[in-house]
Amino acid sequence: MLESTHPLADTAARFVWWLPTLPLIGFLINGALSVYASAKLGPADPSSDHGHEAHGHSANAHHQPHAADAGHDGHDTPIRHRFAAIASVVGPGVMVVAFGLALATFFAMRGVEMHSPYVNTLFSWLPVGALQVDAALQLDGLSMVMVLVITGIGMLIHLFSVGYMQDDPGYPRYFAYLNLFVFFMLLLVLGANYVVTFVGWEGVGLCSYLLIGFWFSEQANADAGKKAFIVNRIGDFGFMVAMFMLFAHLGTLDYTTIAAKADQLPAGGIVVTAICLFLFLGCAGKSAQIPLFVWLPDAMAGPTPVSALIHAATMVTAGVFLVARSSMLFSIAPVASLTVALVGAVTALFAATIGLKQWDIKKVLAYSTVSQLGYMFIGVGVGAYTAGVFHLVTHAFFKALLFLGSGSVIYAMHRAYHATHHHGDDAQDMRNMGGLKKYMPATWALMWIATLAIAGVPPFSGFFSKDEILGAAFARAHGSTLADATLLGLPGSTVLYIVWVLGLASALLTAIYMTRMMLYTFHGPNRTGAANTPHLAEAPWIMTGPLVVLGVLSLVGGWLNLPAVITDLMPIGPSGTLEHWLEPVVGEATARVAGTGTHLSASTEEVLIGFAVAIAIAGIVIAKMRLKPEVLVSKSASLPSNGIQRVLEHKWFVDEAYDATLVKPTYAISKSVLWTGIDVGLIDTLLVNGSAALTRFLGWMGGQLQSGRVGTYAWMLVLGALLLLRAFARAS
Amino acid sequence: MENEFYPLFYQFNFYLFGLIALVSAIVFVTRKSPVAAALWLVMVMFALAALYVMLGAEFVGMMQILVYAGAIMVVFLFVVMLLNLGHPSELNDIRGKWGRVAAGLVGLALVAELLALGRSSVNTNLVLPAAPAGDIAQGTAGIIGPIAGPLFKEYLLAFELTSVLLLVAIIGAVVLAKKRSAVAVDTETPHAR
Amino acid sequence: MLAESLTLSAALFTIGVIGVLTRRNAIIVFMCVELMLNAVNLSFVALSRLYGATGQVFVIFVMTVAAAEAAVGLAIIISIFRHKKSVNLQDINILRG
Amino acid sequence: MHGMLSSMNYNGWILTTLLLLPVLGAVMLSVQAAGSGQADDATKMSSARRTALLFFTAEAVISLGLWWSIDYGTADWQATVTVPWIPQWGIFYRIGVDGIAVLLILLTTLLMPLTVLGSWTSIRQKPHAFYALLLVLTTGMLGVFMALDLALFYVFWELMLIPMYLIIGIWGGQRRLYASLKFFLFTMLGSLLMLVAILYIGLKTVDPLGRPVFAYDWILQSASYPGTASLWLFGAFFVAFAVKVPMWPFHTWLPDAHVEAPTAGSVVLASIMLKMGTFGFIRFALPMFPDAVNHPVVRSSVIVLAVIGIVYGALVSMVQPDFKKLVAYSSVSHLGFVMLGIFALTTQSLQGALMVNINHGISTGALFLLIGMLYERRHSRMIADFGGIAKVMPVFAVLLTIVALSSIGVPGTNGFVGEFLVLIGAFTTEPVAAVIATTVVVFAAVYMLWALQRIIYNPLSKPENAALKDLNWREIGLLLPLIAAIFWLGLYPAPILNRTHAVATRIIERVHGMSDATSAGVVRP
Repeated sequence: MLESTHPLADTAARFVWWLPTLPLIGFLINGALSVYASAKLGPADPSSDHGHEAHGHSANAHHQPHAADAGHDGHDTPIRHRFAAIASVVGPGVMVVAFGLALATFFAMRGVEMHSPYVNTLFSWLPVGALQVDAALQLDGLSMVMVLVITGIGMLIHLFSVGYMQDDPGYPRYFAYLNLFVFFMLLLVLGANYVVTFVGWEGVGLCSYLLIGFWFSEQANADAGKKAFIVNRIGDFGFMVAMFMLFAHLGTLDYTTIAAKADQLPAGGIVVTAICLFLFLGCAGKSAQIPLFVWLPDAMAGPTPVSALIHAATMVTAGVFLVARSSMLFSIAPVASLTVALVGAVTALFAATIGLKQWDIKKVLAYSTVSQLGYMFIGVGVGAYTAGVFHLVTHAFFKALLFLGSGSVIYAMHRAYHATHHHGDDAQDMRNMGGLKKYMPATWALMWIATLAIAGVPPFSGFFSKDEILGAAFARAHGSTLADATLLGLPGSTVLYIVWVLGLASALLTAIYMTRMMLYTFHGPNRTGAANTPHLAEAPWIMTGPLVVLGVLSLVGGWLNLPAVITDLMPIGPSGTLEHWLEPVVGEATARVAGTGTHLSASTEEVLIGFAVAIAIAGIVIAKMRLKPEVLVSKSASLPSNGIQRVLEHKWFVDEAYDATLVKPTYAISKSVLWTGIDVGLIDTLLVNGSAALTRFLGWMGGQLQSGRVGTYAWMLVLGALLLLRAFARAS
Repeated sequence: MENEFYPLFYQFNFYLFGLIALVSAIVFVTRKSPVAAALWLVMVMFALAALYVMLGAEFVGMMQILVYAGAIMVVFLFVVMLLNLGHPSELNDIRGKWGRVAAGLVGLALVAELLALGRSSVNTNLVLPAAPAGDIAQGTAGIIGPIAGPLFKEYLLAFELTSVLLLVAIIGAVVLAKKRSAVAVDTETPHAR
Repeated sequence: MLAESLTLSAALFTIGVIGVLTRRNAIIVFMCVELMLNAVNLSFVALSRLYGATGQVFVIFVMTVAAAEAAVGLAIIISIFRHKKSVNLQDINILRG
Repeated sequence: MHGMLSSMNYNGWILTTLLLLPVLGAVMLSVQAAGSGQADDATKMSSARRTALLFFTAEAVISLGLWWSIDYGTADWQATVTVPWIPQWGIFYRIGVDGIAVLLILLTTLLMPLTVLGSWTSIRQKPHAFYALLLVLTTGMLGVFMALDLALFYVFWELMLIPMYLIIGIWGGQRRLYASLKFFLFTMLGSLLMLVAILYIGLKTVDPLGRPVFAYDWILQSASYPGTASLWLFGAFFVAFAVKVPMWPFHTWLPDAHVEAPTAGSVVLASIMLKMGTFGFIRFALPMFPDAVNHPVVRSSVIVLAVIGIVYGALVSMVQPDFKKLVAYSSVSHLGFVMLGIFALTTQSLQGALMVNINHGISTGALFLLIGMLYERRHSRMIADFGGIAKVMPVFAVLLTIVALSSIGVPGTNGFVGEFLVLIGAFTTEPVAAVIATTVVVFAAVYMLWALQRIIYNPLSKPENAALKDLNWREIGLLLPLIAAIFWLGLYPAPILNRTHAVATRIIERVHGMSDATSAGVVRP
């Protein structure tokens, strides 16, 4: 129905289902290539094949160490996969086409007035009585933004991967997973109801699992993948319960219907609050917020482009997307919204403190991601949905750039180590880097752009988005529905001020730890080792090319949504472009949260901006002054740290705490109480075997009568005869 | 027959042979030697045969002597000799004191029960027909007529079946008592080859 | 004479029973069984005075069966003796499964 | 298709043929076994498996027509056949199907050829007897799904027990005798109670001639039970079905039976025989005793047991060192979902329960087949004996991953559809139970992925594993239909859902209809 009447129905948008289909095709082709290439089918009768086990030993003795260390960022076996060429065309190729289609759809969308989302129903998926779930895709401003980010940045990262993964033995498998990831991610953002979104939601988690554990032969990688999936599933539990509640109370899971029916739920009531909190549990899992952030740093075990695509630019922001997508619910649940903002703010600060003391370059970026995601949640939590999505987009640009840049660095380090056979050294530890500026000038320059962007220095993209979020948090403290609510006994306005302060504090820390990373990596003397240094070099063009594109985007990304207060001062472009774009989707919700007294005066806003810029620059300066790359020594020569530094380096011991309080007890209880206690002990031994033993005992008693001796039988016969006689006598 | 001495004679003989049977049975059951026991049992059977005659069952009495005393007990004695068990058993053939006491108690109970049952279910006050033996003895069908009648009319099938039974018993006895063939010997000597 | 016959029958039967219970020599036990059969025969004969000649017919049958039983039973005893070199019932427990 | 089938009078003969064909096959195998006397083992094996495959394939092919020939819009019995069997006692050969039964019949007939292929090289001992028993077992299972006469139902119910007992006891693993006996006694305990209940019902419901009535429909319409009799009868049926499901705490036969059974036995046990319990609830316990089902204590007890089973099964799975046992305990968890779905009494949850039934049949069947393939190569099922075998068995690793993901309900696979429907339906009536059950999405991921990691990922550190050979074409071929089903049911389950909707609605309405009379219907549709 909708398709035929909607203005988008006759445009490129009607091919929207091709968007996820294209990467799916890529996945199928690459997956087939991968399986085909690696499969050596077994004999027709596998059980008759015992002879091979014997001489397997000797063959394996050589094979084994090789297989074990083929893992780490995978350049130890520089054998090109036989299907590398096809995979290089298919993998990124489908992304290019998808991005083209996304652009076409985008331009089509610009040409029409979007009053309602364009819903493309493919087929009826779960038709069960009152529950009718369609496999349907929904195109509106929000999903369009996400689609552009996913296909655009995804395309760049695919291209980067062609260089980065070129020598990996699992090359087509890598692209298969990556394509599959894009498929699920597009499903996530395009879904027209919570269930389709959930399919994508779990699907990206699955791909994340597969990609983190891409080099599965190393236990740590496989562990990290599994951890990511399981922690995500804790979040998914929340998502599912939220869906159940929605169905129980509204009878539908379609976004459009829920938006229309949301006012049936009492605003601020327990139901909608619970729904939103459960949804947020899902978001916290996917977007690595407290208390479920622990998987993301471990997820760095995957190939670096994966970290860039999944664990920085797209998947981890799905939680932010979901809150924005559910703005119709969050906007009537102020307590839940405040929770989102507060958790986001605390996570932002918490992760930033850990980021201060990490040595692994990717771990720094990982905690930085957690911290920035916290920012986005502040944005969507305070009802500034556009600001949250805006930061999502800019963060996608600069964080993808940072990760790919770090990938480029790691690639160079690996090459150098590989050339000199230094396999023991850690190619990701910043203590082994230093002074790389000389060898990799382009990467250095581009990464500085991203660093300034994330630190919030104008005119880089991060400045605008971060500022908008902090400004919104400050503004909502007065007159908004949030300010009138209470959270944990605190008035909403107080909570919002706390959020704002935490946001500023983490902005300061962000500037410090990012500058620290840049200083240790690119500046100061080189600590790679004299033998390795000559082999350090810039990566090939297929890798630096995407970096340049991302660099440009990080630089100008802020123009997507310039604040009016700046365009009023200097006319550098149109203001609030993204805001207008998202207006049909989140406008109503934003207005509902904002309530009456929202708009800050221009002067207040100018002061806030100045304050933010000052903090960013202060952070950079502090880092520059306090940190001395010159005194660093390489990892192997470093002493273990102590005090607060040690606590930070060990991430506040959160993993250890979870392990001791949740994981171990659950395992122990399952094993010794449930299994050996109840199952084997109580039910099997006592009840089942106990009743058998009782029967056996009775049988033994009966068996005693059957001695086999005629004499005994004669006795029994006579006694029986006596009894019978007695009975006869009585009868007669 | 008309002689009034006759019933008295019968009665006297009945008690005499009854006593002989009883005493012989007790002696039989207490003998250690199987041969002695068997001979005392023969004695019981003879006495019983006489009792049968006293009770007017002359044919059965004859059969008793022929079949039991004559055939069956001979077989017993034959087996005893065959297995060379003629000496008093060196083993604890008779159970110990408690076994005997228990058996005695059971026996008492059994007698009591049997007598009680007999008294309650058989009309012992019934006077027996005056001269039963004479009637039977002098009847048109002779002594065995009254037995032969039912045996070959109502119980013909059973009668025929007993012949089958005997045949089976003969074969069974032969098979069971036969010495095991070479196969059986082989199994007892594991390393025959 | 009927009552006396039945009493004697009961007494003989009980003696047979006691023999079966107290003796351990298989052949003697077997003979005790024969005694029990005879006791029963006596009852049959005595009661045939009361109820007609059928009782005596049954005695004939009992004798036949006794003969068959004696043949088979003794054959079994011989067979067991060959195996165990004993006719003591305490040594014979092959009836146990 | 429908027209062609009806011109063949397909519905008239199909069910009876499906029941008789396996028996014929079993007879044929017996004849073959007698004829093959002195032939060597390989010849025997190949002749037996070929005959078995022929019969199972024929069975599968002719059963396919049911997909089209049955009218799914109605909840009435179809393809019915009624022949007097022991009419004096009111026992008839009375069979027929509804939408639910058809799906389970198709699951059975389509899965059986795969189990033969799965046993292709692993059954070397007495192959004829093995396949003959498998065929007889098939008749028993199909009969349970078709029977519309309680006495007949009981006969088939027991018929299915003995072949499985023998299959485990003869072709099983180390502790096969213990396992088979445990299986037999557990099941027998329940089914004897059910027999008593069936006899009571049959004698209670008499026809105009005063004969007992065992006809299902008749009983459904006219039976009424005095006082608490309904509760007792339900209890008897409950024990029989709960053992079979198996519900906690009647489940401990399952891990032993699964672990010791040969691959085909495990597959049949998990994929089809466990469905008997839940099918029994849906077909008999629910419609026949609505009063008992609506009894608040009864219903909440069943739900509590179901939820305990769900969580407990998952947690115990987590700590199993034996992969087969892990899957067995995960079955306890999955079947707990089915029970929750049934007793939540909503259309969504009931249809979800049916989906979980079918999904579990596919996924767990495939898992057992995969374990069997691994076992055939390595002669071990202990997780700790493996590690890193994705390197040497990539195809196996891919398939195992897909099946494992389906088993833990990743969206896009069949597992998700079933669990989601059960939970979303159950939440409307039993929110607390549903939320507790939902936590299993986490535990399921823990046990399955952890096992997956320790088997196919991690370093290839055991030298014995380095020589493992990947799957062959037969093995891949037999798994592919299951993989296809996993995705088909995950992505487009509508055909299945539409086929069960009418029946599910009827059952729910029947139970609620009674509920409104007794309690003030708190349940929403």
